[in-house]
Amino acid sequence: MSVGIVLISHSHELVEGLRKILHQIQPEVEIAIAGGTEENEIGTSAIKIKQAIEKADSESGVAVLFDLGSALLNAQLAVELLETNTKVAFCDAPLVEGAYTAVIEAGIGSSLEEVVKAAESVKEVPKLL
Amino acid sequence: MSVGIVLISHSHELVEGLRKILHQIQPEVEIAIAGGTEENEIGTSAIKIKQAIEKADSESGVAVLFDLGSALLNAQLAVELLETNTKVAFCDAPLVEGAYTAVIEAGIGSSLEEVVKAAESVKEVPKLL
Amino acid sequence: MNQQNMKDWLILANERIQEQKDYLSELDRAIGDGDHGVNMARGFQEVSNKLATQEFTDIGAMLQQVAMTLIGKVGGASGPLYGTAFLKASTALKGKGECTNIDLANALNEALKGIKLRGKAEIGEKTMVDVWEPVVSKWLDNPEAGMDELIEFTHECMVETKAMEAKKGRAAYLGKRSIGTFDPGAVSSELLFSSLFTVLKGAAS
Amino acid sequence: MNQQNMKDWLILANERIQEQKDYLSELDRAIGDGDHGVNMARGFQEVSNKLATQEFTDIGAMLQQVAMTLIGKVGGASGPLYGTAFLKASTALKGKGECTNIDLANALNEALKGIKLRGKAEIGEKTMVDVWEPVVSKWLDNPEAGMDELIEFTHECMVETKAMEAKKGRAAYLGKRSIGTFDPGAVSSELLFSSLFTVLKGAAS
Ligand SMILES: Nc1ncnc2c1ncn2[C@@H]1O[C@H](COP(=O)(O)OP(=O)(O)O)[C@@H](O)[C@H]1O
Ligand SMILES: Nc1ncnc2c1ncn2[C@@H]1O[C@H](COP(=O)(O)OP(=O)(O)O)[C@@H](O)[C@H]1O
Ligand SMILES: [Mg+2]
Ligand SMILES: [Mg+2]
Ligand SMILES: [Mg+2]
Ligand SMILES: [Mg+2]
Repeated sequence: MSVGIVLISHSHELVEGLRKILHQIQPEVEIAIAGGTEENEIGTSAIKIKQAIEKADSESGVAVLFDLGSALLNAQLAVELLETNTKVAFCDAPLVEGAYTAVIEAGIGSSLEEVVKAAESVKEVPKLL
Repeated sequence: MSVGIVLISHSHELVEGLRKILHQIQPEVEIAIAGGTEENEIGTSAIKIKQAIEKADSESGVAVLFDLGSALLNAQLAVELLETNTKVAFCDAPLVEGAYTAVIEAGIGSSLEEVVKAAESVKEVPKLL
Repeated sequence: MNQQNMKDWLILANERIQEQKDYLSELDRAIGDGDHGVNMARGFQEVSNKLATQEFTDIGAMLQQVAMTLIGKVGGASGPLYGTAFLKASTALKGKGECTNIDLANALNEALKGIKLRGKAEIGEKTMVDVWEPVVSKWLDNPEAGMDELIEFTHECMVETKAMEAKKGRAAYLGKRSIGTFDPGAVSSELLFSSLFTVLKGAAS
Repeated sequence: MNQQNMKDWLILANERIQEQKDYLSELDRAIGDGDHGVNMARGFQEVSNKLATQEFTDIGAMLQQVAMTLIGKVGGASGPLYGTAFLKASTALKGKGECTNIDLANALNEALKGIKLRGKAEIGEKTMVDVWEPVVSKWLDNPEAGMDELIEFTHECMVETKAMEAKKGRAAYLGKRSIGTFDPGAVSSELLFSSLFTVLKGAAS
């Protein structure tokens, strides 16, 4: 099974939209989202993130991408709250651009390490031609 | 007037959510979005982008952030279609993280060049602590 | 080529695109995001509708309407690329009620320049440029070339994209894995050019 | 401190947070995203509701419920930080029906370690740590310190964050421009500690 992807944002809509873009490119990769607080207000929720990780969980592990620093705090807490021993890796990568590359990489059956590396490498790719 | 910000994405929801996050941080900066095709399907539209640039237009100029390469093609076309001589600058920056920094920078009255530089500098900031 | 021929071209192109819609998307699914057929079908259907209902002062004006429609409707990278192409062609043919094949080849050469300026792609990067550039060059070099020969040549150019590695557009993310499929934009460009040559063949006979 | 004292503490803390909700958000508006008051008010109201309706076997279990509620409800960076703090404190007080001030100071020291581990902030970086670390240290060093003295000291620690430049959290994006405002999390931490010391003072008398 391919690596699962978890997308975390302070906005539910943001990751909902991002998931739709990614699903169009690669419908076979499991993408779970955790956007906004429990009430879908601006913020993040460790509980939602934990559920998203559980949802995206696969034997190959889960690559996590997030928008802003405070999401990371909740994401790290979420991992501590996990009851399973899922392999979880955080990507030091921009949320949208990193997720795009991560999903393509996961889609070809790469390992968690390769998916994270692919996501992180986008920082070096110029966006302007 | 502060620099305006235009956010372009293949998904309408994505930039709608992003705008809400940014508005919470800095309600005074003009943020215009152009997400999805004219039918709000996945894609981008030069017409929508043109309208967003016109909306965010200020004497201080407009900083444009986008998600993926094909959005850039439409954005550059949009600039060519503009009838005004708005100062428009594209940011070689991740959409979400760059927009966050751009909005803060615009909010303190920085110039277009400074806003673009701030947005582009986020690539060097590690996201993991 | 007069206004009617131009209309015939674009209407035929739309029919072929509608027929090949699923095929174009399937190709794009392999090396892109799977929407090229949907994008092109949406854009050219609207072009066809506009041509059926509107009158134009000249072929330049007609092509400008085509450009704006594609820009507004296509959605993907191919939208601003084909849009820019038709915009440049319309400028080249501005005010003309009809044009010679040489005028048209020149206008398409302007269109090609527009595509290259917009997308920064060069030949060999597995994009629509791999059809546009050789086909337009060949026609410019030899304006008397037979239409069947041009159709044949266009097809060969498209086929050559299969062995290429994508360097531009979404497919570039795949690196070497992009090798082995026709480029979707090269295929849709073939449909455009072969429709054009088919119509010109009919117009000449 | 028994279960009732602990409940009184958290209920008093919630009241103060509700009172200061707009002030906390205003501070956060200056150097963050303006939601700290809303975040804290939402989280602590829910804590207060849970405490009003639920029974707990011991103070550790009560604090665990507080932690999970804050984790679920706060939303901002302060959620996982305070959540982790109460989680660590709850572990330290697990199974205890009541505790001494020294037990509590030790539990809060564990909580502080949790905050620092979670947020990677050190003292002087303009965060809640600038209240937590000196206050807990002072109490641990001198468990017999008077409650009024501790309240006074807590306030001073909070005030010192005004001159600091933020190095962690959202305010860090502002660099030097973050100087000149109290840190919102330091203010909410003051509310928590001063509520605690107020309740302990009442419990002792
Ligand atoms: N930079 C570029 N220059 C030239 N052609 C390009 C470029 N980027 C993409 N294309 C063409 O566009 C086609 C894809 O179009 P489409 O699927 O409609 O857009 P998208 O990739 O945005 O989904 C590709 O097959 C290629 O021929
Ligand atoms: N890394 C960190 N370590 C310690 N405290 C932090 C950290 N990041 C933020 N804080 C605290 O959290 C407060 C902001 O909380 P809040 O506004 O609720 O979250 P957010 O910044 O996500 O909106 C800050 O004032 C600061 O005291
Ligand atoms: Mg496509
Ligand atoms: Mg597309
Ligand atoms: Mg805040
Ligand atoms: Mg917040």
